[in-house]
Amino acid sequence: MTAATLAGFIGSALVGLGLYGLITDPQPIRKILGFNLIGSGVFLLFGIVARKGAAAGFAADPVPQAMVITGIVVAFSASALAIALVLRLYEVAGPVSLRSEHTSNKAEK
Amino acid sequence: MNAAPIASASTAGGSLLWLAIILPVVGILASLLSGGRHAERIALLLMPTGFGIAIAIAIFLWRSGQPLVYVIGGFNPPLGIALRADGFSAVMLVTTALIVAAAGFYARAIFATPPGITEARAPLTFWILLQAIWASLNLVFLGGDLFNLYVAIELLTFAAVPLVCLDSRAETISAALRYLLFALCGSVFYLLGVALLYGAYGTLDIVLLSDRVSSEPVVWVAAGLMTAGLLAKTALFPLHLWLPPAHANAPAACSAVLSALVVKGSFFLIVRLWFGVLPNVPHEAVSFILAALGSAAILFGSVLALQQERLKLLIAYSTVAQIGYLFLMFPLVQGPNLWVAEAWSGGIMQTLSHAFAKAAMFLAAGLIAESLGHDRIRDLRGIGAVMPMTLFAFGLGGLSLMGLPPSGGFLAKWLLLKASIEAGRPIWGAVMLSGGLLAAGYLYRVLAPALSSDILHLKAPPRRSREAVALALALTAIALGFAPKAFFDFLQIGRVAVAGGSS
Amino acid sequence: MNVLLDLFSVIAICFGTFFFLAGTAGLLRFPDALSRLHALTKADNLGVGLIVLGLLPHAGSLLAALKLVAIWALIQLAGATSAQLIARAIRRSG
Amino acid sequence: MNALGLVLLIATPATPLVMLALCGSQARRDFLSSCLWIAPLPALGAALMTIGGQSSAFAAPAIGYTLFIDKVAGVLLLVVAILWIGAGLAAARREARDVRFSVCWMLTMAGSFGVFVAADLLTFYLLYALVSIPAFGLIMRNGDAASKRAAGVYMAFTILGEAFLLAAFALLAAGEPNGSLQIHDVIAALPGSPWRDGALALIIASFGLKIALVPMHGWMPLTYTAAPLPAAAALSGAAVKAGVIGLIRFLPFDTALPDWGEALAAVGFISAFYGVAVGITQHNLKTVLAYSSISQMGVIAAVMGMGLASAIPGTALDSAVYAAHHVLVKGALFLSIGVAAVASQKYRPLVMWLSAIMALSLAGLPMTGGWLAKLVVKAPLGDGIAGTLADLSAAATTLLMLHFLMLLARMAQQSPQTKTQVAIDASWLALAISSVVVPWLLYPVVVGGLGEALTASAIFKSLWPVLFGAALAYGLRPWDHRLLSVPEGDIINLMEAAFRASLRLGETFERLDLRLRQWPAATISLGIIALLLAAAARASR
Amino acid sequence: MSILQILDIGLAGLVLAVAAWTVFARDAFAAVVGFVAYGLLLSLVWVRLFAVDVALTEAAIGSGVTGVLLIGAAGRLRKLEASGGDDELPGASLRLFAAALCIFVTLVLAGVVLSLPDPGPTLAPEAARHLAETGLGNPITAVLLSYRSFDTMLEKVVLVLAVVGVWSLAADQYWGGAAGNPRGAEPDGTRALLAQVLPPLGILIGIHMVWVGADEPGGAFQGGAILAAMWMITMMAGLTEMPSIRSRLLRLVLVAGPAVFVAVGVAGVAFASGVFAYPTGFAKPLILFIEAFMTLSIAVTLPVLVAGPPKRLRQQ
Repeated sequence: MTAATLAGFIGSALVGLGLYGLITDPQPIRKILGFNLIGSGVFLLFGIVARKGAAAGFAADPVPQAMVITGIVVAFSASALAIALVLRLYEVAGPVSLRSEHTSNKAEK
Repeated sequence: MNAAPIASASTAGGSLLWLAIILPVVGILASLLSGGRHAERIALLLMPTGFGIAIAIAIFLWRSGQPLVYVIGGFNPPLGIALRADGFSAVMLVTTALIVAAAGFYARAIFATPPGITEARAPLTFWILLQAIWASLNLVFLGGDLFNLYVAIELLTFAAVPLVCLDSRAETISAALRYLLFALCGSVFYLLGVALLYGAYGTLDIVLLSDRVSSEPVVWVAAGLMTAGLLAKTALFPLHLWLPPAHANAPAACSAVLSALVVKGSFFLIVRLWFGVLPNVPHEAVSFILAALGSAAILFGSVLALQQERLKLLIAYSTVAQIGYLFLMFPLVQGPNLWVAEAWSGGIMQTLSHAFAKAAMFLAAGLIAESLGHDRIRDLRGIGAVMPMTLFAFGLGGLSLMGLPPSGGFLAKWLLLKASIEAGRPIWGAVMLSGGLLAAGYLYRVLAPALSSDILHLKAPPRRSREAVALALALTAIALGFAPKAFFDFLQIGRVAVAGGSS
Repeated sequence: MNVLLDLFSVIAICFGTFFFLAGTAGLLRFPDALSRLHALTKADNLGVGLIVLGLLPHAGSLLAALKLVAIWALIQLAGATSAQLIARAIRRSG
Repeated sequence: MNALGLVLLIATPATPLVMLALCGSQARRDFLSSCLWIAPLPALGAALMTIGGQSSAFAAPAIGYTLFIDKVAGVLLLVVAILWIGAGLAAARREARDVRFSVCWMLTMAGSFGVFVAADLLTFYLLYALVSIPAFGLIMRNGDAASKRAAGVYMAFTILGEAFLLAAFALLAAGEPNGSLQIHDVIAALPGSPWRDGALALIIASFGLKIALVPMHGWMPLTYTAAPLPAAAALSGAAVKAGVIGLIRFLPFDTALPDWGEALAAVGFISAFYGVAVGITQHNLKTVLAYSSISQMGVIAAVMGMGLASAIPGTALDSAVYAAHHVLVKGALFLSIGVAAVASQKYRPLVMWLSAIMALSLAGLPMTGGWLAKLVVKAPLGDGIAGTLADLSAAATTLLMLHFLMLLARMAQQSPQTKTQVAIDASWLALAISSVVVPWLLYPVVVGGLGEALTASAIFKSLWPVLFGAALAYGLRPWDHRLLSVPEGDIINLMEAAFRASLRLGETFERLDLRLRQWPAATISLGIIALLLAAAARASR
Repeated sequence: MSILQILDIGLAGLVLAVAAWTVFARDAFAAVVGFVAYGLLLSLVWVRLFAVDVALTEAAIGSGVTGVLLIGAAGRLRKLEASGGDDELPGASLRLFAAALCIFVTLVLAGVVLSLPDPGPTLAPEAARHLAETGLGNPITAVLLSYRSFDTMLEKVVLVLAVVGVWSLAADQYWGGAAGNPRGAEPDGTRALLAQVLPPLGILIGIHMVWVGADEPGGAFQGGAILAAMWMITMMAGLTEMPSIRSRLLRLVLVAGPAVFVAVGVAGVAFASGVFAYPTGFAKPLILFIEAFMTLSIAVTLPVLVAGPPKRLRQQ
């Protein structure tokens, strides 16, 4: 088993784990963690794709690696925005989870 | 499909493509840098310019009859990135430019920096994010590389989410958060698919991929993930959890852009995916699922629109329903059949007419809410007498949603209906018709009391120029109903024939 | 000469690893937070220091050697600061 | 085709719209009320030219909207235009003060003219929507609960009809191999089309809804009762004929389709008798007239059904002539209600006599316009069972019309001694007289000589249903008030109840939506959809 | 099985275990701490995939800066949540179903990933072929700043938008003010010492990383993240403060990266073969020029994002 194959398993498992957290965790910040887990799993898949593309004297295909770097920065920005939203929400409304939002439709009755 | 158009050479007019993207990007940077009132000025200044560019792209496209291509940095795909414009892109560019500009002019009243202050929060962010939506949509419509498009949809999300909660109420922030998290789920699914496609074929360029892909497991999984991710961002039923609160509670100008354009961005990519990247992969069953979900969306969204007590929520649920229509074109655009062009035109026409109609309706609803201080439907009796122009705009938009002539919505429905019959799949046509009935139902709930002769007092009458913006959008939706045949020929430019499915 | 340097490296790294192990054991087994902290900082300090020392002969260039030392110094700095901060937090929360 | 014909053809539907646009500004609102009766003039001109032998066609080059006018349309357009002028004059004084009313009036009028001259499917659909939907504003005019209810019911039926029609047109268009949308092309292709039956069913359903064939008739009594009199006149006389011209245009009379024809005839006759049966239980004059319309439209449907069953040549024109008679008479009768209500002692006999002539004209009293109309449709109906049923329906109509006249007389007697309003008087008088005269002028031009019809035996043959009906009315008199009292719109009440019950489904949907929009449910859906799509891509291989 | 493989498997187990911890930990704060550790372990995996650039980025941004952000947020939330939240777990059957779904997704993905061709299709030869044109030695930097520079420029715009988005969440009265310092506790000697000793070295390392990024692992992102960390440390120690969001300098630095990028890109129309193309022979200097500004922007953007919306009015 090569490191790449192993990384493929880790990546897939991370996606699964993150997805589970995203689905079941009621707190927004835990959902953000879940999203980041899935994200890193996806990046790992890019990583093994890069590794399998080793050629021309490079240990890994540089194009997917560059994409991962871009992706990490984007994921960070997303987390920052999400965190800012969560904190602001707590500030304005007190503790709120995404579950309790179903009342919002009829809030202005 | 053989001999895909040469992907790797910039065509005449190709420079316009990057210009269409860079221009609003420069606007964003300049707005943030100069701040304050300048942001508004920069945005309003760039809008006509951007519209001119969109029109120029359309003209070049019309003259050449071939997709426009621009290769960025001179590095041909697969290593580099290409931008491409076909008929669908071009009309979406023009539509985006128009609606963004309309929302901008409409929003001047709300998002003006108050006198005496050099800079205020909501105005600055609004004008920057409006340009950002515009930039990212242009990128979505022009991008020729799947990863580049990933960046585009992320940009779109980042621009759209804060617009939802500019008013800092708990419910809008909560809606924005839900929107962001779900949209992020969607993007990460999309990115997963991108990784798999790159791993299998070593390129992400749409045209190159379309030649290389074949129907094999990795493509199935990648396509499933990418489509599902984009569906989450399009809010197709049952993935619509974020849409009603976000669209209904955002400021009207933002709702208009979100409902009319932003959800269309990810829809556009689904179309790109199946008809641009995977035309050689048979997908009858996929189309069936998409259309079935679309049908469910029509039924669900419409019935729920009937249930709403607030005008903006009603319109938001109507968006849930109207998104469903977009997906009815999928099973009809299959194989080298005669009706394919019809269904394609119908699908695009639905996209365009819904964009204009829905933008008009949200803007009108915003005026109503501002003038009355609320948007409770049961308290709208007699609004027609005091705000006739606004209600007229709303009604015309509704006309198009119902699919009554003369309107773009009617033409779209007609084309799709005819195609569904010719394709021997009248079920999708029947769905469309019943959706029209339900739409009539929920619009009746608004229009009938609004037209009654009760006396209603306004807190403040709406500004005529803002009413005119809403009306102009509604009239555009109507004018689409008079589109000449040449327009439909234009939409076919660059359409790739889809394999299989010759019933 | 080379054999001697290699031997030196092996011994230094082994000791370094031992301190790490000891530190980890302390982290897991010590009864209260402050003593755990103590174990941890010792491990960082000595463990990393010895490993860096062991690696120095193999650095190849002066710049690389400097980098190794810099790494050790940085870890010292970070470890000391964080230990201080944690300890204070422990004291404050009682 | 000459230039004037062309201009008039375009002006027919365009004039009301253009005038409406011109009256857009506040300053010219006063002019709007005059437009109500000026706008039909080009239509009148176009109709006269056509009856005089001109037929014209027009195609808008870029956008594909096409118009044409032929004799069938000309006949109907002529009388419809006259009715709009008369009703417009009647409405101009009182109702037109409400701008919304005037706007809806003009729009409805434009559509009403347009459907007669539309040459292709899309144009027809557009104008058909125009004649149907803005009428909502006419029905709503009074603003009370009854008119709101009526308008709502009307809208529901109308939109349903629109949906049927769109489906029908899509089937028609799909059945035309060359992609033409011209009505005569698609109808020529219809008998051979694979979607023939579906198209026919939808055509009959949608236009049947418009002309209120049983059981899709419930909206009509409600609507005519709620609308102001001039509006009721225009709707019952003119707007309903959009359904008639629809059937005329879209049924393939050149091919014998016995099953479809007989089915349509059966529904038509059922409506003809059902309308009378419920009509005589009604005590509101407008409601009675509405039921009479249901009955009369049933007869027209029967005529067309018989024509379709055996491809009888000339059915289209015959039906048009029959319908043309109904246009003026029904319109004028509605206005009679208003006139009789305010007529002074001096005018009352005139009002009553004219009304009586018109009412019995509907029953086919010899020497009236209705008699001529019944003569015309003899050919399609034939002498068999259909002919007999037609005679019986004439008897039934007599019964209903006598019921109407009695109610009218009773009301005229009770009415206060106020002076007749001049406007309603003149317009009514003009309409009433033209309803008597116009058929006599039309008949020779459109159909031909009257020669054999004027024999004594022929006249007697047409007289007996009227006499029979009168006898029946006399016999039923003692039970006048003991007849079962049927609420207006009869089965509409059941439909409304069913509709309201179905609204409760909405709450179920709401609950389901709430559940689906929970975060875990939505994210699980996302995962499932991704897997499902992947599986579907595999299955499509 | 070689030692390396055993280590690999051990690492994999560790990564997954820590990942599972972040998902299943009871306490949100503990989960966040787990996530930071997870990020560091993940960068080891990246090293094992011979993707050192990514490993650096993951350690610096994916784990480091994101960690600061999340820990700060979790800490604040813990304080706020003392009153007790209304959060509850979904029902057991739903969780079971979700677990089954996630396992299935994992299996499908793993199956597909294993089926990917090995050696797979690659753009490495293409990238190598054009490397000389750019004058760079690090192919990843070449991809980021030359072949697919358009993506990178847009990603800079994403960062700018994130800043605008975060700022848009300010309370109206604080607009024009400044954000609180990250983990804004009262300054103390320890932190001050660290903040005085570390930054000179850190800045050196950051710049070094950008500079060598042209030819070796490193680059604007990694270097920028280190510079950002240095600034954050000084702020944590109370030595520097977040500037007012209306500060012209702050904004200039925020947009400098993308703006210079766009400017050089558009200049390519006049001086090179097209937009985002570099004139022959000038590629490397131009790339370094862009990277310099990008680094600066990143170094400022990351702390600004971590600090969140303005929360106080700052005395001018």
